[in-house]
Amino acid sequence: MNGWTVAATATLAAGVGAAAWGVATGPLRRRVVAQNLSTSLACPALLLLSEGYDRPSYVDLALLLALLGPVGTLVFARLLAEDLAADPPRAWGLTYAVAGFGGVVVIAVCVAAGPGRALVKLLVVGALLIGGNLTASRALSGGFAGSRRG
Amino acid sequence: MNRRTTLLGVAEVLAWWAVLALLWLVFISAVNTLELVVGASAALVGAFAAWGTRRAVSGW
Amino acid sequence: MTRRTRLFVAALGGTGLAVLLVAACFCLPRFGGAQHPYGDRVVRASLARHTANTIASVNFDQRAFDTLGEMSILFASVLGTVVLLRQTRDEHRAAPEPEQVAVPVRRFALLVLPVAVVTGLYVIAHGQLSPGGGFQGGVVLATALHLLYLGVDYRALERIRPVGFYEIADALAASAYLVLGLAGLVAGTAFLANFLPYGTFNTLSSGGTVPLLNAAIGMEVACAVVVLLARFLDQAVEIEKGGEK
Amino acid sequence: MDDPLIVVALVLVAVSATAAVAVRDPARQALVLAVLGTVLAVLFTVLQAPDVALSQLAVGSALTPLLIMLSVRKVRRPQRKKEADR
Repeated sequence: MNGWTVAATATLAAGVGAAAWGVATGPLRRRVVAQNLSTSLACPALLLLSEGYDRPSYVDLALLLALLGPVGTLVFARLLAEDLAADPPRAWGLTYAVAGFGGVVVIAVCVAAGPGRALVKLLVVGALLIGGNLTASRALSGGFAGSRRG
Repeated sequence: MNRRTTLLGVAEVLAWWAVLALLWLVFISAVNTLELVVGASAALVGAFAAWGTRRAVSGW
Repeated sequence: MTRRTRLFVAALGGTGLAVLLVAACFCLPRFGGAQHPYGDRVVRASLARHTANTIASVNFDQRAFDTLGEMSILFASVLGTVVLLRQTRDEHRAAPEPEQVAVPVRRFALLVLPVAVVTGLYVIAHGQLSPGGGFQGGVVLATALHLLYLGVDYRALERIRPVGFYEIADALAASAYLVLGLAGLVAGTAFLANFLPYGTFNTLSSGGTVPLLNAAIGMEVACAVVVLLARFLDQAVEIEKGGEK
Repeated sequence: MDDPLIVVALVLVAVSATAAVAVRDPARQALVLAVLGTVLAVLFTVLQAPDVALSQLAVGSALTPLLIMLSVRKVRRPQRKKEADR
Protein backbone atom coordinates (compact mmCIF):
# COMPACT_ATOMS: atom_id res chain seq x y z
CA MET A 1 0.00 0.00 0.00
CA ASN A 2 1.17 3.55 -0.74
CA GLY A 3 -0.48 6.95 -0.50
CA TRP A 4 -2.19 6.59 -3.89
CA THR A 5 -3.81 3.24 -3.10
CA VAL A 6 -4.87 4.50 0.35
CA ALA A 7 -6.57 7.45 -1.34
CA ALA A 8 -8.20 5.07 -3.84
CA THR A 9 -9.45 2.86 -0.98
CA ALA A 10 -10.94 5.88 0.77
CA THR A 11 -12.61 7.07 -2.45
CA LEU A 12 -14.09 3.65 -3.09
CA ALA A 13 -15.25 3.02 0.48
CA ALA A 14 -16.73 6.47 1.14
CA GLY A 15 -17.66 7.75 -2.34
CA VAL A 16 -18.63 4.71 -4.38
CA GLY A 17 -20.04 3.03 -1.27
CA ALA A 18 -22.35 5.99 -0.66
CA ALA A 19 -23.30 6.00 -4.35
CA ALA A 20 -24.12 2.27 -4.21
CA TRP A 21 -26.32 2.93 -1.18
CA GLY A 22 -27.98 5.89 -2.89
CA VAL A 23 -28.78 3.93 -6.05
CA ALA A 24 -30.32 1.04 -4.14
CA THR A 25 -32.73 3.08 -1.99
CA GLY A 26 -34.92 6.16 -2.14
CA PRO A 27 -36.89 7.89 -4.90
CA LEU A 28 -35.94 7.67 -8.57
CA ARG A 29 -34.48 11.20 -8.66
CA ARG A 30 -31.94 10.21 -6.02
CA ARG A 31 -31.08 6.93 -7.74
CA VAL A 32 -30.19 8.49 -11.10
CA VAL A 33 -27.97 11.09 -9.44
CA ALA A 34 -26.24 8.33 -7.44
CA GLN A 35 -25.66 6.35 -10.66
CA ASN A 36 -24.10 9.40 -12.31
CA LEU A 37 -21.90 10.10 -9.30
CA SER A 38 -20.81 6.45 -9.02
CA THR A 39 -19.04 6.67 -12.39
CA SER A 40 -17.59 10.10 -11.67
CA LEU A 41 -16.16 8.78 -8.37
CA ALA A 42 -14.94 5.43 -9.72
CA CYS A 43 -13.01 7.17 -12.50
CA PRO A 44 -10.73 9.16 -10.12
CA ALA A 45 -10.33 5.95 -8.10
CA LEU A 46 -9.07 4.18 -11.24
CA LEU A 47 -6.65 7.06 -11.94
CA LEU A 48 -5.35 6.80 -8.37
CA LEU A 49 -4.96 3.02 -8.74
CA SER A 50 -3.07 3.44 -12.01
CA GLU A 51 -0.66 5.78 -10.24
CA GLY A 52 -0.50 3.60 -7.12
CA TYR A 53 0.34 0.42 -9.04
CA ASP A 54 2.72 2.46 -11.26
CA ARG A 55 1.11 1.11 -14.44
CA PRO A 56 0.47 3.92 -16.97
CA SER A 57 -1.52 1.56 -19.21
CA TYR A 58 -4.26 1.38 -16.54
CA VAL A 59 -5.10 5.01 -17.46
CA ASP A 60 -7.00 3.48 -20.41
CA LEU A 61 -9.53 2.14 -17.91
CA ALA A 62 -10.18 5.61 -16.52
CA LEU A 63 -10.34 6.97 -20.08
CA LEU A 64 -13.02 4.47 -21.06
CA LEU A 65 -15.02 5.08 -17.89
CA ALA A 66 -14.82 8.86 -18.33
CA LEU A 67 -16.05 8.38 -21.91
CA LEU A 68 -18.78 5.78 -21.38
CA GLY A 69 -19.98 6.57 -17.84
CA PRO A 70 -21.82 9.77 -18.88
CA VAL A 71 -23.21 7.90 -21.91
CA GLY A 72 -24.74 5.38 -19.50
CA THR A 73 -26.33 8.21 -17.51
CA LEU A 74 -27.62 9.73 -20.76
CA VAL A 75 -29.37 6.40 -21.42
CA PHE A 76 -31.30 6.75 -18.18
CA ALA A 77 -31.93 10.48 -18.67
CA ARG A 78 -33.30 9.77 -22.12
CA LEU A 79 -35.43 6.71 -21.43
CA LEU A 80 -36.70 7.75 -18.00
CA ALA A 81 -37.34 11.36 -19.12
CA GLU A 82 -41.06 11.22 -18.37
CA ASP A 83 -40.63 9.82 -14.88
CA LEU A 84 -37.90 12.36 -14.15
CA ALA A 85 -39.89 15.30 -15.57
CA ALA A 86 -42.49 14.81 -12.82
CA ASP A 87 -39.86 14.77 -10.10
CA PRO A 88 -36.60 16.28 -11.40
CA PRO A 89 -33.38 15.66 -9.47
CA ARG A 90 -31.79 18.66 -7.76
CA ALA A 91 -28.32 17.85 -6.54
CA TRP A 92 -26.12 20.47 -8.15
CA GLY A 93 -24.10 21.07 -4.97
CA LEU A 94 -23.19 17.40 -4.72
CA THR A 95 -22.49 17.19 -8.45
CA TYR A 96 -20.11 20.17 -8.38
CA ALA A 97 -18.41 18.77 -5.27
CA VAL A 98 -17.76 15.43 -6.98
CA ALA A 99 -16.61 17.20 -10.16
CA GLY A 100 -14.22 19.28 -8.04
CA PHE A 101 -12.91 16.13 -6.38
CA GLY A 102 -12.31 14.63 -9.83
CA GLY A 103 -10.42 17.78 -10.82
CA VAL A 104 -8.24 17.63 -7.72
CA VAL A 105 -7.38 13.97 -8.38
CA VAL A 106 -6.55 14.67 -12.02
CA ILE A 107 -4.27 17.56 -11.02
CA ALA A 108 -2.53 15.42 -8.38
CA VAL A 109 -1.96 12.58 -10.85
CA CYS A 110 -0.76 15.12 -13.46
CA VAL A 111 1.79 16.54 -11.02
CA ALA A 112 3.04 13.03 -10.32
CA ALA A 113 3.25 12.22 -14.04
CA GLY A 114 5.37 15.27 -14.93
CA PRO A 115 5.39 17.02 -18.30
CA GLY A 116 4.93 14.96 -21.43
CA ARG A 117 2.28 13.32 -23.56
CA ALA A 118 1.07 11.24 -20.58
CA LEU A 119 0.15 14.50 -18.84
CA VAL A 120 -1.99 15.62 -21.79
CA LYS A 121 -3.70 12.23 -21.82
CA LEU A 122 -4.57 12.64 -18.13
CA LEU A 123 -5.91 16.13 -18.85
CA VAL A 124 -8.07 14.70 -21.65
CA VAL A 125 -9.43 12.11 -19.22
CA GLY A 126 -10.12 14.86 -16.70
CA ALA A 127 -11.89 17.05 -19.25
CA LEU A 128 -14.04 14.14 -20.44
CA LEU A 129 -14.80 13.18 -16.85
CA ILE A 130 -15.87 16.58 -15.58
CA GLY A 131 -17.55 17.68 -18.81
CA GLY A 132 -19.40 14.39 -19.08
CA ASN A 133 -20.45 14.43 -15.44
CA LEU A 134 -21.87 17.95 -15.64
CA THR A 135 -23.57 17.34 -19.00
CA ALA A 136 -25.14 14.11 -17.71
CA SER A 137 -26.46 15.99 -14.66
CA ARG A 138 -27.88 18.64 -16.96
CA ALA A 139 -29.54 15.88 -19.03
CA LEU A 140 -31.04 14.35 -15.89
CA SER A 141 -32.64 17.60 -14.76
CA GLY A 142 -34.75 18.30 -17.81
CA GLY A 143 -32.39 17.67 -20.71
CA PHE A 144 -35.06 15.91 -22.71
CA ALA A 145 -38.13 18.09 -22.85
CA GLY A 146 -40.63 16.78 -25.34
CA SER A 147 -40.02 13.09 -24.90
CA ARG A 148 -43.17 11.29 -25.96
CA ARG A 149 -41.84 8.60 -28.22
CA GLY A 150 -38.71 9.39 -30.32
CA MET B 1 -24.18 20.85 -53.20
CA ASN B 2 -22.24 23.78 -54.60
CA ARG B 3 -18.55 24.60 -54.41
CA ARG B 4 -18.83 26.58 -51.20
CA THR B 5 -20.46 23.77 -49.21
CA THR B 6 -17.91 21.29 -50.60
CA LEU B 7 -15.06 23.50 -49.46
CA LEU B 8 -16.67 23.93 -46.04
CA GLY B 9 -17.13 20.18 -45.74
CA VAL B 10 -13.49 19.51 -46.64
CA ALA B 11 -12.35 22.12 -44.13
CA GLU B 12 -14.51 20.57 -41.43
CA VAL B 13 -13.15 17.06 -42.05
CA LEU B 14 -9.58 18.38 -42.08
CA ALA B 15 -10.06 20.26 -38.81
CA TRP B 16 -11.53 17.20 -37.09
CA TRP B 17 -8.76 15.04 -38.57
CA ALA B 18 -6.07 17.29 -37.09
CA VAL B 19 -7.70 17.31 -33.65
CA LEU B 20 -8.26 13.55 -33.59
CA ALA B 21 -4.75 12.77 -34.88
CA LEU B 22 -3.37 14.87 -32.01
CA LEU B 23 -5.61 12.93 -29.64
CA TRP B 24 -4.17 9.64 -30.96
CA LEU B 25 -0.67 11.01 -30.51
CA VAL B 26 -1.55 11.72 -26.88
CA PHE B 27 -3.02 8.27 -26.28
CA ILE B 28 -0.10 6.17 -27.53
CA SER B 29 3.02 5.49 -25.48
CA ALA B 30 5.75 5.03 -28.11
CA VAL B 31 5.87 6.86 -31.45
CA ASN B 32 6.98 5.17 -34.67
CA THR B 33 6.06 5.29 -38.34
CA LEU B 34 3.46 2.52 -38.33
CA GLU B 35 1.85 4.01 -35.24
CA LEU B 36 1.55 7.37 -37.04
CA VAL B 37 0.07 5.77 -40.17
CA VAL B 38 -2.52 3.82 -38.17
CA GLY B 39 -3.28 6.91 -36.08
CA ALA B 40 -3.75 9.08 -39.15
CA SER B 41 -6.20 6.60 -40.68
CA ALA B 42 -8.12 6.16 -37.42
CA ALA B 43 -8.36 9.95 -37.10
CA LEU B 44 -9.69 10.08 -40.68
CA VAL B 45 -12.42 7.57 -39.76
CA GLY B 46 -13.29 9.68 -36.72
CA ALA B 47 -13.30 12.88 -38.79
CA PHE B 48 -15.72 11.38 -41.30
CA ALA B 49 -17.88 10.17 -38.43
CA ALA B 50 -17.98 13.72 -37.06
CA TRP B 51 -18.79 15.16 -40.49
CA GLY B 52 -21.48 12.52 -41.09
CA THR B 53 -23.18 13.07 -37.76
CA ARG B 54 -23.24 16.83 -38.17
CA ARG B 55 -24.78 16.40 -41.61
CA ALA B 56 -27.33 13.91 -40.25
CA VAL B 57 -28.33 16.36 -37.55
CA SER B 58 -28.62 19.59 -39.49
CA GLY B 59 -29.45 18.10 -42.87
CA TRP B 60 -33.23 18.38 -42.75
CA MET C 1 -41.14 -43.61 -2.66
CA THR C 2 -43.12 -41.19 -0.55
CA ARG C 3 -42.61 -37.46 -0.56
CA ARG C 4 -40.81 -37.66 2.76
CA THR C 5 -38.26 -40.21 1.59
CA ARG C 6 -37.59 -38.22 -1.56
CA LEU C 7 -36.98 -35.09 0.48
CA PHE C 8 -34.71 -37.08 2.80
CA VAL C 9 -32.69 -38.43 -0.14
CA ALA C 10 -32.42 -34.94 -1.67
CA ALA C 11 -31.31 -33.44 1.66
CA LEU C 12 -28.74 -36.22 2.12
CA GLY C 13 -27.36 -35.66 -1.36
CA GLY C 14 -27.33 -31.88 -0.92
CA THR C 15 -25.52 -32.08 2.40
CA GLY C 16 -22.97 -34.50 0.95
CA LEU C 17 -22.30 -32.16 -1.98
CA ALA C 18 -22.02 -29.15 0.34
CA VAL C 19 -19.52 -30.98 2.60
CA LEU C 20 -17.44 -32.05 -0.40
CA LEU C 21 -17.43 -28.50 -1.85
CA VAL C 22 -16.40 -26.92 1.44
CA ALA C 23 -13.69 -29.54 1.91
CA ALA C 24 -12.45 -28.89 -1.63
CA CYS C 25 -12.37 -25.12 -0.95
CA PHE C 26 -10.05 -25.68 1.99
CA CYS C 27 -7.63 -27.57 -0.28
CA LEU C 28 -7.49 -24.73 -2.86
CA PRO C 29 -4.28 -22.70 -3.16
CA ARG C 30 -4.34 -19.59 -0.98
CA PHE C 31 -5.87 -16.34 -2.37
CA GLY C 32 -3.19 -14.51 -4.37
CA GLY C 33 -0.47 -17.08 -3.71
CA ALA C 34 2.98 -16.95 -5.25
CA GLN C 35 2.69 -20.13 -7.36
CA HIS C 36 1.07 -19.78 -10.78
CA PRO C 37 2.02 -22.84 -12.85
CA TYR C 38 -0.30 -21.95 -15.74
CA GLY C 39 0.45 -18.23 -15.61
CA ASP C 40 4.20 -18.78 -15.80
CA ARG C 41 3.87 -20.94 -18.90
CA VAL C 42 1.49 -18.49 -20.58
CA VAL C 43 3.74 -15.50 -19.94
CA ARG C 44 6.77 -17.40 -21.26
CA ALA C 45 4.90 -18.39 -24.42
CA SER C 46 3.56 -14.87 -25.05
CA LEU C 47 7.01 -13.31 -24.58
CA ALA C 48 8.48 -15.88 -26.97
CA ARG C 49 5.95 -14.67 -29.56
CA HIS C 50 6.73 -10.97 -28.92
CA THR C 51 3.23 -10.18 -27.60
CA ALA C 52 3.40 -7.64 -24.77
CA ASN C 53 -0.16 -8.19 -23.54
CA THR C 54 -0.34 -11.78 -22.32
CA ILE C 55 -4.14 -11.79 -22.38
CA ALA C 56 -4.15 -10.91 -26.08
CA SER C 57 -1.67 -13.71 -26.69
CA VAL C 58 -3.96 -16.17 -24.87
CA ASN C 59 -7.09 -14.96 -26.66
CA PHE C 60 -5.79 -14.65 -30.19
CA ASP C 61 -2.79 -16.98 -30.35
CA GLN C 62 -2.55 -19.69 -27.72
CA ARG C 63 -6.32 -20.19 -27.52
CA ALA C 64 -7.48 -18.56 -30.74
CA PHE C 65 -9.83 -21.50 -31.32
CA ASP C 66 -11.74 -20.62 -28.12
CA THR C 67 -12.15 -17.08 -29.39
CA LEU C 68 -13.57 -18.47 -32.64
CA GLY C 69 -16.21 -20.21 -30.52
CA GLU C 70 -16.98 -17.02 -28.58
CA MET C 71 -17.25 -15.04 -31.79
CA SER C 72 -19.66 -17.64 -33.20
CA ILE C 73 -21.78 -17.36 -30.04
CA LEU C 74 -22.07 -13.59 -30.49
CA PHE C 75 -22.80 -14.00 -34.20
CA ALA C 76 -25.45 -16.66 -33.57
CA SER C 77 -27.13 -14.69 -30.79
CA VAL C 78 -27.35 -11.58 -32.95
CA LEU C 79 -28.79 -13.73 -35.74
CA GLY C 80 -31.36 -15.06 -33.27
CA THR C 81 -32.27 -11.53 -32.19
CA VAL C 82 -32.71 -10.44 -35.80
CA VAL C 83 -35.12 -13.34 -36.38
CA LEU C 84 -37.03 -12.92 -33.12
CA LEU C 85 -37.42 -9.12 -33.18
CA ARG C 86 -38.43 -8.79 -36.84
CA GLN C 87 -41.55 -6.87 -37.76
CA THR C 88 -44.45 -9.34 -37.82
CA ARG C 89 -47.56 -9.14 -40.02
CA ASP C 90 -49.81 -7.67 -37.30
CA GLU C 91 -47.39 -4.81 -36.56
CA HIS C 92 -46.73 -1.55 -38.34
CA ARG C 93 -44.01 1.06 -38.25
CA ALA C 94 -44.73 4.50 -36.87
CA ALA C 95 -42.23 7.18 -37.83
CA PRO C 96 -40.29 8.31 -34.74
CA GLU C 97 -41.06 11.81 -33.60
CA PRO C 98 -38.28 14.39 -33.35
CA GLU C 99 -36.87 14.82 -29.90
CA GLN C 100 -36.16 18.12 -28.18
CA VAL C 101 -32.80 17.82 -26.50
CA ALA C 102 -31.19 20.54 -24.39
CA VAL C 103 -28.44 22.27 -26.39
CA PRO C 104 -25.49 21.40 -24.09
CA VAL C 105 -26.44 17.72 -24.11
CA ARG C 106 -26.71 17.71 -27.89
CA ARG C 107 -23.35 19.46 -28.31
CA PHE C 108 -21.75 17.06 -25.85
CA ALA C 109 -23.01 14.08 -27.85
CA LEU C 110 -21.80 15.50 -31.16
CA LEU C 111 -18.37 16.35 -29.71
CA VAL C 112 -17.81 13.09 -27.85
CA LEU C 113 -18.94 10.84 -30.72
CA PRO C 114 -15.75 11.25 -32.85
CA VAL C 115 -13.58 11.10 -29.73
CA ALA C 116 -15.22 7.82 -28.76
CA VAL C 117 -14.72 6.46 -32.28
CA VAL C 118 -10.99 7.22 -32.16
CA THR C 119 -10.74 5.78 -28.64
CA GLY C 120 -12.44 2.58 -29.79
CA LEU C 121 -10.02 2.26 -32.71
CA TYR C 122 -7.11 2.96 -30.32
CA VAL C 123 -8.27 0.19 -27.97
CA ILE C 124 -8.58 -2.26 -30.88
CA ALA C 125 -5.22 -1.36 -32.44
CA HIS C 126 -3.31 -1.62 -29.16
CA GLY C 127 -4.89 -4.88 -28.02
CA GLN C 128 -1.57 -6.73 -28.22
CA LEU C 129 0.33 -4.00 -26.32
CA SER C 130 -1.86 -2.68 -23.51
CA PRO C 131 -5.14 -3.76 -21.88
CA GLY C 132 -7.91 -3.84 -24.43
CA GLY C 133 -8.54 -5.58 -27.70
CA GLY C 134 -11.13 -6.29 -30.33
CA PHE C 135 -14.08 -6.94 -28.04
CA GLN C 136 -13.66 -3.90 -25.81
CA GLY C 137 -12.86 -1.52 -28.66
CA GLY C 138 -15.70 -2.88 -30.78
CA VAL C 139 -18.23 -2.25 -28.02
CA VAL C 140 -16.89 1.30 -27.60
CA LEU C 141 -17.26 1.93 -31.35
CA ALA C 142 -20.86 0.69 -31.35
CA THR C 143 -21.70 2.70 -28.23
CA ALA C 144 -20.20 5.80 -29.85
CA LEU C 145 -22.57 5.52 -32.79
CA HIS C 146 -25.58 5.37 -30.46
CA LEU C 147 -24.66 8.69 -28.90
CA LEU C 148 -26.54 10.04 -31.89
CA TYR C 149 -29.75 8.40 -30.62
CA LEU C 150 -29.13 9.50 -27.04
CA GLY C 151 -28.07 13.06 -27.80
CA VAL C 152 -30.18 13.85 -30.86
CA ASP C 153 -32.91 11.44 -31.93
CA TYR C 154 -33.59 8.18 -33.69
CA ARG C 155 -34.12 9.75 -37.10
CA ALA C 156 -30.60 11.19 -37.05
CA LEU C 157 -29.17 7.78 -36.12
CA GLU C 158 -31.10 6.06 -38.91
CA ARG C 159 -29.59 8.47 -41.44
CA ILE C 160 -26.01 7.35 -40.82
CA ARG C 161 -26.72 3.74 -39.91
CA PRO C 162 -27.70 1.57 -42.88
CA VAL C 163 -28.33 -1.70 -40.99
CA GLY C 164 -27.80 -3.82 -44.11
CA PHE C 165 -24.27 -2.51 -44.45
CA TYR C 166 -23.46 -3.44 -40.84
CA GLU C 167 -24.96 -6.91 -41.32
CA ILE C 168 -22.70 -7.52 -44.32
CA ALA C 169 -19.66 -6.12 -42.50
CA ASP C 170 -20.44 -8.37 -39.52
CA ALA C 171 -20.46 -11.46 -41.73
CA LEU C 172 -17.31 -10.32 -43.55
CA ALA C 173 -15.41 -9.77 -40.29
CA ALA C 174 -16.48 -13.18 -38.98
CA SER C 175 -15.27 -14.84 -42.16
CA ALA C 176 -12.05 -12.81 -42.06
CA TYR C 177 -11.27 -14.51 -38.74
CA LEU C 178 -11.87 -17.92 -40.34
CA VAL C 179 -9.81 -17.04 -43.41
CA LEU C 180 -6.90 -15.96 -41.18
CA GLY C 181 -7.19 -19.34 -39.46
CA LEU C 182 -7.23 -21.19 -42.76
CA ALA C 183 -4.24 -19.15 -43.93
CA GLY C 184 -2.30 -20.95 -41.21
CA LEU C 185 -3.18 -24.25 -42.90
CA VAL C 186 -2.08 -22.89 -46.26
CA ALA C 187 1.20 -21.67 -44.74
CA GLY C 188 1.88 -25.25 -43.71
CA THR C 189 1.19 -25.07 -39.95
CA ALA C 190 -2.12 -25.60 -38.14
CA PHE C 191 -5.56 -23.94 -38.13
CA LEU C 192 -5.33 -20.50 -36.39
CA ALA C 193 -1.60 -20.98 -35.78
CA ASN C 194 0.55 -17.85 -35.49
CA PHE C 195 2.33 -18.16 -38.85
CA LEU C 196 3.41 -14.55 -39.47
CA PRO C 197 6.79 -13.12 -38.38
CA TYR C 198 6.59 -11.99 -34.75
CA GLY C 199 8.03 -8.49 -35.31
CA THR C 200 9.73 -6.19 -32.79
CA PHE C 201 8.53 -6.54 -29.21
CA ASN C 202 6.17 -3.79 -27.97
CA THR C 203 5.39 -2.22 -31.34
CA LEU C 204 2.13 -2.11 -33.25
CA SER C 205 3.28 -4.80 -35.68
CA SER C 206 4.40 -7.30 -33.03
CA GLY C 207 2.66 -10.58 -32.26
CA GLY C 208 2.29 -12.05 -35.76
CA THR C 209 -1.40 -12.76 -36.46
CA VAL C 210 -2.59 -11.32 -33.11
CA PRO C 211 -3.22 -7.73 -34.35
CA LEU C 212 -5.01 -9.00 -37.47
CA LEU C 213 -7.30 -11.34 -35.51
CA ASN C 214 -7.85 -8.49 -33.06
CA ALA C 215 -8.97 -6.20 -35.87
CA ALA C 216 -11.32 -8.86 -37.26
CA ILE C 217 -12.91 -9.37 -33.83
CA GLY C 218 -13.16 -5.61 -33.32
CA MET C 219 -15.06 -5.14 -36.58
CA GLU C 220 -17.25 -8.18 -35.87
CA VAL C 221 -18.19 -7.03 -32.38
CA ALA C 222 -18.83 -3.42 -33.43
CA CYS C 223 -21.12 -4.44 -36.31
CA ALA C 224 -22.85 -7.17 -34.26
CA VAL C 225 -23.66 -4.76 -31.44
CA VAL C 226 -24.94 -2.15 -33.92
CA VAL C 227 -27.24 -4.72 -35.55
CA LEU C 228 -28.39 -5.97 -32.13
CA LEU C 229 -29.19 -2.47 -30.89
CA ALA C 230 -30.88 -1.64 -34.20
CA ARG C 231 -33.39 -4.44 -33.59
CA PHE C 232 -34.00 -3.33 -30.02
CA LEU C 233 -34.38 0.31 -31.08
CA ASP C 234 -36.77 -0.61 -33.89
CA GLN C 235 -38.94 -2.48 -31.41
CA ALA C 236 -38.79 0.20 -28.75
CA VAL C 237 -39.24 3.25 -30.97
CA GLU C 238 -40.86 2.37 -34.29
CA ILE C 239 -42.74 -0.94 -34.36
CA GLU C 240 -46.24 -0.87 -32.91
CA LYS C 241 -49.01 -3.43 -32.53
CA GLY C 242 -51.85 -3.31 -35.00
CA GLY C 243 -52.03 -3.48 -38.80
CA GLU C 244 -51.12 -0.85 -41.40
CA LYS C 245 -52.80 2.43 -40.68
CA MET D 1 -6.99 -11.10 1.25
CA ASP D 2 -5.06 -8.89 3.68
CA ASP D 3 -5.16 -5.92 1.30
CA PRO D 4 -7.93 -3.52 2.46
CA LEU D 5 -8.40 -2.39 -1.14
CA ILE D 6 -9.46 -5.90 -2.20
CA VAL D 7 -11.76 -6.19 0.82
CA VAL D 8 -13.44 -2.85 0.03
CA ALA D 9 -13.92 -3.79 -3.62
CA LEU D 10 -15.32 -7.22 -2.73
CA VAL D 11 -17.75 -5.74 -0.19
CA LEU D 12 -18.92 -3.13 -2.73
CA VAL D 13 -19.55 -5.86 -5.31
CA ALA D 14 -21.42 -8.01 -2.78
CA VAL D 15 -23.58 -5.07 -1.64
CA SER D 16 -24.50 -3.81 -5.11
CA ALA D 17 -25.09 -7.34 -6.46
CA THR D 18 -27.46 -8.06 -3.56
CA ALA D 19 -29.20 -4.74 -4.17
CA ALA D 20 -29.57 -5.56 -7.88
CA VAL D 21 -31.43 -8.72 -6.92
CA ALA D 22 -33.47 -7.12 -4.13
CA VAL D 23 -34.77 -4.13 -6.15
CA ARG D 24 -38.02 -5.08 -7.92
CA ASP D 25 -38.72 -2.43 -10.59
CA PRO D 26 -36.76 -3.24 -13.80
CA ALA D 27 -35.82 0.41 -14.50
CA ARG D 28 -34.38 0.84 -11.00
CA GLN D 29 -32.74 -2.56 -11.34
CA ALA D 30 -30.97 -1.32 -14.46
CA LEU D 31 -29.63 1.64 -12.45
CA VAL D 32 -28.22 -0.68 -9.78
CA LEU D 33 -26.85 -2.94 -12.50
CA ALA D 34 -24.94 0.00 -14.04
CA VAL D 35 -23.34 0.72 -10.67
CA LEU D 36 -22.60 -3.00 -10.21
CA GLY D 37 -20.81 -2.97 -13.57
CA THR D 38 -18.60 -0.07 -12.52
CA VAL D 39 -17.82 -1.65 -9.14
CA LEU D 40 -17.00 -5.00 -10.78
CA ALA D 41 -14.59 -3.20 -13.12
CA VAL D 42 -12.87 -1.68 -10.08
CA LEU D 43 -12.64 -5.15 -8.46
CA PHE D 44 -11.05 -6.60 -11.61
CA THR D 45 -8.57 -3.70 -11.68
CA VAL D 46 -7.67 -4.29 -8.04
CA LEU D 47 -7.10 -7.98 -8.82
CA GLN D 48 -4.74 -6.90 -11.65
CA ALA D 49 -7.00 -8.02 -14.50
CA PRO D 50 -7.30 -4.83 -16.58
CA ASP D 51 -8.44 -6.65 -19.73
CA VAL D 52 -11.48 -8.09 -17.99
CA ALA D 53 -12.11 -4.76 -16.27
CA LEU D 54 -12.09 -3.03 -19.66
CA SER D 55 -14.61 -5.54 -21.06
CA GLN D 56 -16.81 -5.04 -18.02
CA LEU D 57 -16.61 -1.25 -18.38
CA ALA D 58 -17.39 -1.34 -22.09
CA VAL D 59 -20.40 -3.62 -21.71
CA GLY D 60 -21.70 -2.66 -18.27
CA SER D 61 -21.58 1.13 -18.32
CA ALA D 62 -23.70 1.93 -21.38
CA LEU D 63 -24.63 -1.11 -23.46
CA THR D 64 -26.44 -3.26 -20.87
CA PRO D 65 -28.46 -0.31 -19.46
CA LEU D 66 -29.44 0.68 -23.00
CA LEU D 67 -30.65 -2.85 -23.86
CA ILE D 68 -32.61 -3.16 -20.59
CA MET D 69 -34.15 0.31 -20.79
CA LEU D 70 -35.20 -0.21 -24.43
CA SER D 71 -36.91 -3.45 -23.41
CA VAL D 72 -38.62 -1.65 -20.52
CA ARG D 73 -39.82 1.06 -22.87
CA LYS D 74 -41.19 -1.52 -25.30
CA VAL D 75 -43.09 -3.29 -22.52
CA ARG D 76 -44.45 -0.04 -21.07
CA ARG D 77 -45.57 1.45 -24.38
CA PRO D 78 -48.99 -0.23 -24.82
CA GLN D 79 -49.94 0.86 -21.29
CA ARG D 80 -48.91 4.42 -21.99
CA LYS D 81 -50.92 4.49 -25.19
CA LYS D 82 -54.02 3.29 -23.32
CA GLU D 83 -53.53 6.06 -20.77
CA ALA D 84 -53.21 8.62 -23.55
CA ASP D 85 -56.40 7.36 -25.25
CA ARG D 86 -58.37 7.52 -22.04
